[in-house]
Amino acid sequence: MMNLAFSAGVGIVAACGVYLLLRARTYTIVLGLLLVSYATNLFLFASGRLSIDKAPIYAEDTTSYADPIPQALVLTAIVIGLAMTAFVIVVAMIANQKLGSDHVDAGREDDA
Amino acid sequence: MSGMLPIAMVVLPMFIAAVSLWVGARAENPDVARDRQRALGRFSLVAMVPLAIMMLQATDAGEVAVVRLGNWPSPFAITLVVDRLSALMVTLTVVLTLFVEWGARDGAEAEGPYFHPLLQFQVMGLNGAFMTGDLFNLFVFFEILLIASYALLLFGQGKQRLRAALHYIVLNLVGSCLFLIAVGVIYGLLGTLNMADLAAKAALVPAADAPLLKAGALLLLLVFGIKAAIVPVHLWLPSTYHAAAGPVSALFAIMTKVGMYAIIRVFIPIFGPGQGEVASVAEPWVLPVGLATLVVGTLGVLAANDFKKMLTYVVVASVGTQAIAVGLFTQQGLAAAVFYIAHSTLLTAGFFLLADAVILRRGEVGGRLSAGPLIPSARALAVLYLVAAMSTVGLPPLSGFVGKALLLAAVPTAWQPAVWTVTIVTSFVMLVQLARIGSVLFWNISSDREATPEVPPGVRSLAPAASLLTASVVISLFGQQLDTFSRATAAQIYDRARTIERVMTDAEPPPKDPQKKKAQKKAKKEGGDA
Amino acid sequence: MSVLEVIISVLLVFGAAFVLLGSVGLVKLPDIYARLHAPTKATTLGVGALLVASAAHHSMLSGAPSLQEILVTVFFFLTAPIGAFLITKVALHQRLSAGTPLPHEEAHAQANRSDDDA
Amino acid sequence: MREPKSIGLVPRPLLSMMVAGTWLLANNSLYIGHLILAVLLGIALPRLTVHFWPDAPRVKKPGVAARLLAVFAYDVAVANFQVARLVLGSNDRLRPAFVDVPLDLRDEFGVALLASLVTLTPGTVSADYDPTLSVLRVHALDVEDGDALIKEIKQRYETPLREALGC
Amino acid sequence: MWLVAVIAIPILLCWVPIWGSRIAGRNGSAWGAGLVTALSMLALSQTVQPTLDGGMATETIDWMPTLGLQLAFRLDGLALLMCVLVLGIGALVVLYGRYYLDHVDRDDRFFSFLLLFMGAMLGVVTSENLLGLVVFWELTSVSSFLLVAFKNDKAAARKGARRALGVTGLGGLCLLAGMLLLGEVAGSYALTDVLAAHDQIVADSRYPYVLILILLGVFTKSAQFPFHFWLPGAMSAPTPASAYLHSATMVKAGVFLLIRLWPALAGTDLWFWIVTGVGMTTMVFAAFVALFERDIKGLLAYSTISHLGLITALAGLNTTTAVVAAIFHVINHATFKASLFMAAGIVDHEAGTRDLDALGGLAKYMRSTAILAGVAASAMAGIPLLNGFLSKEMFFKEAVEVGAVTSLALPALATIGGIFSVAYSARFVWGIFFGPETGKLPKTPHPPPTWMQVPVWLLVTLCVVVGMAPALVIQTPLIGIARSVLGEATPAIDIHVWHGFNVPLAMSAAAVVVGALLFRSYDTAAKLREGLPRAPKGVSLYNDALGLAFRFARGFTERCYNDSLTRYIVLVLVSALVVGSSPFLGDGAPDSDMGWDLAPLQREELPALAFIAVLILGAVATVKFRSRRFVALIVVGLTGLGTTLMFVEFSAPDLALTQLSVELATTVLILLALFFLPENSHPEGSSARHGRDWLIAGGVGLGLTALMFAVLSRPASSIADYYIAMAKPGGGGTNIVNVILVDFRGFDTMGEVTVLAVAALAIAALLENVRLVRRRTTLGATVRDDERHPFLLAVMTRPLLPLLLLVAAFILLRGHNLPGGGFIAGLVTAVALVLQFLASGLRWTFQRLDIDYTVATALGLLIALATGAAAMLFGQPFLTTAYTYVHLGPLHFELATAMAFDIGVFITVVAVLLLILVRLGEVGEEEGEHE
Amino acid sequence: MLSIAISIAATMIAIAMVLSLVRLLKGPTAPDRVLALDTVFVNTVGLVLVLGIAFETDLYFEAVLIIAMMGFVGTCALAKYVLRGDLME
Ligand code: NA
Ligand code: NA
Repeated sequence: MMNLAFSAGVGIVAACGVYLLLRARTYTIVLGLLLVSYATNLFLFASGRLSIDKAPIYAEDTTSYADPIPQALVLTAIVIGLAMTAFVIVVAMIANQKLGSDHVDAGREDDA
Repeated sequence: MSGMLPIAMVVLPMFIAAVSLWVGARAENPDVARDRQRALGRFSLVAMVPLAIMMLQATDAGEVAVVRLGNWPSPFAITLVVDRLSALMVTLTVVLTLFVEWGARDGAEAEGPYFHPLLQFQVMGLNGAFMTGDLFNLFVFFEILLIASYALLLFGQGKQRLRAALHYIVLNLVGSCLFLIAVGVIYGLLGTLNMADLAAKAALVPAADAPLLKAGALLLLLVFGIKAAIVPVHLWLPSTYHAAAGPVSALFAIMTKVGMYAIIRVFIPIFGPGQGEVASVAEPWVLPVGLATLVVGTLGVLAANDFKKMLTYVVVASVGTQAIAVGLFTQQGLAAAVFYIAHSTLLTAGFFLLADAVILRRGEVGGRLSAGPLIPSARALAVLYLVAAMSTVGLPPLSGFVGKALLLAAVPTAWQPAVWTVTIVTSFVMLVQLARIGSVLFWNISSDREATPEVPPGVRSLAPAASLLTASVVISLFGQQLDTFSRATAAQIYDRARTIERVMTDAEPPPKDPQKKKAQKKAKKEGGDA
Repeated sequence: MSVLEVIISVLLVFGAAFVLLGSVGLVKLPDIYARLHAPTKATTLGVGALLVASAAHHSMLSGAPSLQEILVTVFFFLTAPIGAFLITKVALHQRLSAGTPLPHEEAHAQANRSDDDA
Repeated sequence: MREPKSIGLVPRPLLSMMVAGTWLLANNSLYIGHLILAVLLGIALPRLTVHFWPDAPRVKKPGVAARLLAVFAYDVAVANFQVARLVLGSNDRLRPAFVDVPLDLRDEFGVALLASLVTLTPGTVSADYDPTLSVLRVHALDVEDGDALIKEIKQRYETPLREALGC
Repeated sequence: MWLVAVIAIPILLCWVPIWGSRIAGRNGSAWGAGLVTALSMLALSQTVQPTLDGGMATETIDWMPTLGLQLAFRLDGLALLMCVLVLGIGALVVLYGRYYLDHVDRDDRFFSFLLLFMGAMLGVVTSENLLGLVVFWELTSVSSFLLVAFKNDKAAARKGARRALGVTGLGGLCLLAGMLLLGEVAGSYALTDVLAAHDQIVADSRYPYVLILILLGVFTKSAQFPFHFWLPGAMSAPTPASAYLHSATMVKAGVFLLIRLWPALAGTDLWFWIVTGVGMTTMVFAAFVALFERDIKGLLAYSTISHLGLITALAGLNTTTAVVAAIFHVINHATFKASLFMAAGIVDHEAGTRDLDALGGLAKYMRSTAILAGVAASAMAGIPLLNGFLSKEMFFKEAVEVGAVTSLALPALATIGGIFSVAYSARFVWGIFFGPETGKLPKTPHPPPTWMQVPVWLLVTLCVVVGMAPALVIQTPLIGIARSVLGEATPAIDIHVWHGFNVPLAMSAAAVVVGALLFRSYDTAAKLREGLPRAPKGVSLYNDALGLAFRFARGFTERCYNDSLTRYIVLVLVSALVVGSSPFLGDGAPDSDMGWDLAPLQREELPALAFIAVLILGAVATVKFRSRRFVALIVVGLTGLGTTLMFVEFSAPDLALTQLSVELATTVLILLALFFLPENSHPEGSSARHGRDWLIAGGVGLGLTALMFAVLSRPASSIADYYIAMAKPGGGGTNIVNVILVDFRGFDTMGEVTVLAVAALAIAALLENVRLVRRRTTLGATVRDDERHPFLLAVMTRPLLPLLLLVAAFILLRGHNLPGGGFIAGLVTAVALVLQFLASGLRWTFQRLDIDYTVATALGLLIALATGAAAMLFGQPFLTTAYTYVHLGPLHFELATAMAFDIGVFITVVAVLLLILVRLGEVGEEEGEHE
Repeated sequence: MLSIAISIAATMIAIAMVLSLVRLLKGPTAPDRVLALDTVFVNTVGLVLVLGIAFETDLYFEAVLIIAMMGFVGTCALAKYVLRGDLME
């Protein structure tokens, strides 16, 4: 059941993110990207399966560990995500100023 | 080939970029900084060309270089695997960038702050993406080349550019998320990331896992499709390429190829023919969407009323052609694709540089397809245009013709009606439209229009464009060499078993100094004991 | 069951109770100025107790005193007042009603709307 | 605004000791390697951050400081039971008020410490400080007599604090 | 290599006229062209002997043997004939053009294009390789495009040239396809092989496609109905070009190919019906149209089309004698039509117009031209004693002799064509030279320069000589040529002016008589024709079709690319749903034994549920509060916290630390930007759109849930065990994630810090000249708080700095063995410094933190790089790590190169974050603060 | 006994968290939400501590440290934004 709950959580976060992505404002898109990347990172993370109390810190007497590979991948993905988010925020900010609107679709600036 | 060579193609640009950041920050004024950064950047590019060619030669001799980073065994190390295809793509990258950098000198607009370091990072990302043998590492290099391309795209800003960049970035971020999800699915089922290992394991996947793995694979296909700009996820390309500064659009000629390259890398060895339950995952998709891409791109070419905009659709159409060739999923088709990729990278770049030169000279008319002024260097520009247009359409004797002929010849009978019809009709449309555009640009002179008064001097500034376009002639002249290479490339890609064996089991090259090797091993062993 | 275990259990329940108390206050108290008191004091103390419990527990497990949690406790006691200060300032800046007359400030902002955020 | 004067090896001895001690606390170890690192960090971090905190106060009277700490600890405990009472009781019983406490303490850091103490102790939260007038504004939950509150704060915390810091 | 030289000389030396004109002006240009032509002829003469002996010379240059594309040439009889035509008439055109082009100032390029065309044409006619032929074929299209558009300042010239290029280009593409298929069917692209493979080709099921594709190439090039329309349009070419291309050479390429491939493709009903059908239709139709043309070049153009139709029809007849006739008519038509074009050019040149309504009575001014044109036109009309008569007679004969079904139709049509031919020839000569003077001439005609007439003289002489003494002059060569096509099947032929009274003669006579009558009653005919319903013209059909295509393309493209990011995203997501679900449809449908994991919850899993709830709550709240941006930012942080808690719960402490630090950095970034964005979003679009968006969002959510759950339900197996086993002994650390990051997969990490660095540079570059005006208001207040740096924050964060840096050091130094590492430490350090910026402002902090972040970024990257590269000094692969345990008395510790790598990462992260945040922090300026 | 105490503590902190979340979502004012978020972070610290005791591990210590730190800096940033708009003037 926990796997199902987790999956549903990932799905719902992604769905909310997608909905925000489609709202066509730079700000909501940034929020949407954040949510979608949370979902993505959780997804990638869970590809090593979910395990409780099995942190991948080596110890003599421990025999069972969580899969460390997805963790390393997600860590990389999170940091890359930070770089991308930072950039997109700055572009959004400048675009808002230069285009006079934060609507992202051409010809819809008046909606702002 | 020494393992140094592939590493150098990633490390050198990174090193130069870092050093030039340092040097730039220490310079007394921006001009000095730029001069130094340019010198460093050019040094790096010039140095990489012979290195790339050495790689090309080594791979052409049948060698596959496998570098296991960190000296861990496969599949645990990230590997750089350099075969013919990788070597070719890397060579294209560095040659292209060299010319683009050369061409960027005149367009002051392109040469914004950090232009040269960013260009180096761009090359680093491209080279890495073309050499890595690890699926997740491919993602990382994708991100490097993307973030660098965002920066390059945005030089000079401007409304159109900002919006295009915003779209391009957001779309790619969505694409990156899909990439990670796909990696998650694939890792979740196969438990590895090394592409050779993936190929070995995918073949053995049980039937129950197959649909799931296929779903992951197809998401990956979609991601690569976005990068390659395949219909229906191609919409971003025209406005992005149109908005970019001339030299940057020229550089972007390689960007769609990255997607196509990744499709080749993943969907032939890993999810290609003969892979058990997940055989030929992409086969039902690539060829049809390739045809659609070619048609849609050509419609764009026909619709365009702007020179540069038209070129962006030419890019889409060329993506379609490549996708068709890859989508045949035969060795011959792949060989044609490889040939076409080499041809169209240089051609497209040259064409963009040419367009930049023409638009720059046409004053306020710019790239619009209406009567314009009599522009300086018109004769030279017109000759270059003729070459570029002929090669684009696929008229002999230029490389475009050879490429198209190779593709048509590669089509198996079942697909001949569809592919041939589409190819012929689209080529015809391009012919009509490129003739129209050429005649407007160079012949439809209106005396009340004025050329840009202060245009960079004369014919010499056209050298980068001319050189790139000359490549079309050269490729055609030495078509057999390239074709032989392409066929060998295709054979190598389809020879999955050998690559797997080479990557997974081939012994490391003997160390130069056995003493040191021992010391290292000893250290590690001691570590194990402690 | 050792004495230490009992102490840990007590500290756990005590700390958690204060954490809960802080949040109850956060929900229940009438205005922002009043609400502020609850988490600033109760929650901080509660977490402090939990940290001590944790330290004790780790000491128990490892057989040696484990004091690293003190670092976090110090941090909480240093930072909680800053947070509270800033939040009060924000409330005052927005001229939020307090159940008591706000201090008069001449050149201060005019609240441009009711007690609701943007 | 780098200060021209030499900052010495250990510009903040107390801070250095705290850093070193904290390091050992955090690592939960008295192993020699950590001792060396603690010393190194104890020297390095204060030196690195000295410019961020150029006029750090020094504890002049440790005894007063210790007593203040004890009072504070007691008050924190009391404060929480008082808060519990107020929280769990009816909201109507609250008598909130803003009280302006005029301070004699001038040292920025001293005032900051005072403000923190006030926040963590019964019924009061520091809300604002006006350095020109030297007035600390306090919000209290249940005030019977504002002046008594002012007096209490000054007596209980400000005076010992001034003593301890020598300002 | 003489044969190759024949073709290569004109192509490679095409620049000579330009060079010549630089040296000697107009003469230099023409001399240059003449010289090159002569050189090519010389080369031809060196290789012609085998051909004359009845064999042929062949030469091959390897180009792309694997594709089957070769530059292979053969000089057999047919090729020689065409070469002679191309070079001979080429030389005459150069001479003629020298005088014709005096008023065109860019003739240097004209002759260059002409040479280019000449070479291409020579290539076509001598090609031994099917694909090589296509290469030259297309080159003739391109070079003729340049020639036709030569007067490119005129819109008509440009349009005409483009149309010609379009139609012939399309044909060329079809021809390429046809040749590829033919080569595939015949098993070789060598002409010799293909010609020998007739039976195999005809029997193949792909034969119809081969035939149709190749014929499309032929018909477009030779202007056969319905592709004929480009040729009249191409009359905007300078007349020398028309004389060359549109009479003797390029348009002949099509019929040449018909004859060339006749042995391979002919002999079927399909061949007959298509080729003869199209040829006859073209012949009659074009002759009819020619009669009513006002433009003399237009008249000649339609006449050309008609005669090409005649040749095509002959080639379609499937008899060897017809092939001979076709070859003969190729020669004859070339001579008389070239001379007529030249004459027309002289008229145009001297009288200034080509309009038959304006022309008339020019014989008075240019007697010799009139005579020449009269003779040539008579040849065209098929008057006896001229060459045209002979081949037309042969045509009539073939038409009569062909099978029973068509026994009436073909002769009748042939005669009708003949009638029109006679009529328009008469009209041409009469209308220009003899009719009444109209007085509408733009200028007074003069006799043309002598040298301009010489080529016409030569050609007309040929017409006459052949016409009068065919047996003597042409019979032997013609048989030789025919033999090169037909081989052993070559029929015995006997060409004489007089064959006695027979049906063909009667047809000729009828054509002449009726044609003359038709010409006499031209006005009546013209009126009658006015009354006829007009068939749609080819040109307008072509234009309409293109126009339609244009409009469709425009409409499609405008609708498609509306610059809407929302659309891009929708397409990506919908595509993802489609491709992602496709494996589960049909065969892949999940069945009961998918092994869904539905085990009941364990006690230790309960916190996970709470954390998932936080996650979901945050996401849903973000959607709810999306238009209240500040609130949205707070609640999105909740999702971040939820994600962090998932990592805590599911054994990923490193991830938890990273996620939360990144979360904060992101929040600060967004807050920095938010001040320059609108505080609230405005109302959104229609509810229909919301519905659509929810549908997509729901689909994605559901899909992802299913995918995730499916993956989680599968048994896991991965390569992780190796890392777990080797982290300590091989990598020297117990934090396996960190060892992976800095050692096993250090290359990823290097890439990742590069991404960070590039992002920082990109942002710095982007913000370099950007200054944004600060709002005067803040959230919920009309002014900004007057205290820039809130007291307690400013004072108390200062002592916090060493504490936080200590935390960073703690996380950095222990990271190899316990949760932490360079990244997280870097993030913590950056956050500690950001706190100073927040508390005390940029300037205050800068004064205390005088670091060039760009340099620091570079330094970090270089350290990471250097650690990686250090291994290479020891002959190890990049990023190979080493570590050792140092024992110094009581002190023993570990030294690992991976630590240095991690420090590089640490420095980069700190520098990059500060660079980004500080640049962003500097963007704001007060109103009116411009420097 | 310890395990019972852990359950009780975890439950109480979870309830506290729910209450804090209620305030976070209810607002109604910006400072309310900032305060609530801050409290949520502190609650989280409590929960993670209890988790660490339950799983008998000290691997959560760093997480506690970072959650505390980020919660605080986040509160400062949000408050500064409401007060001045520009975080780093
Ligand atoms: Na993120
Ligand atoms: Na590695």
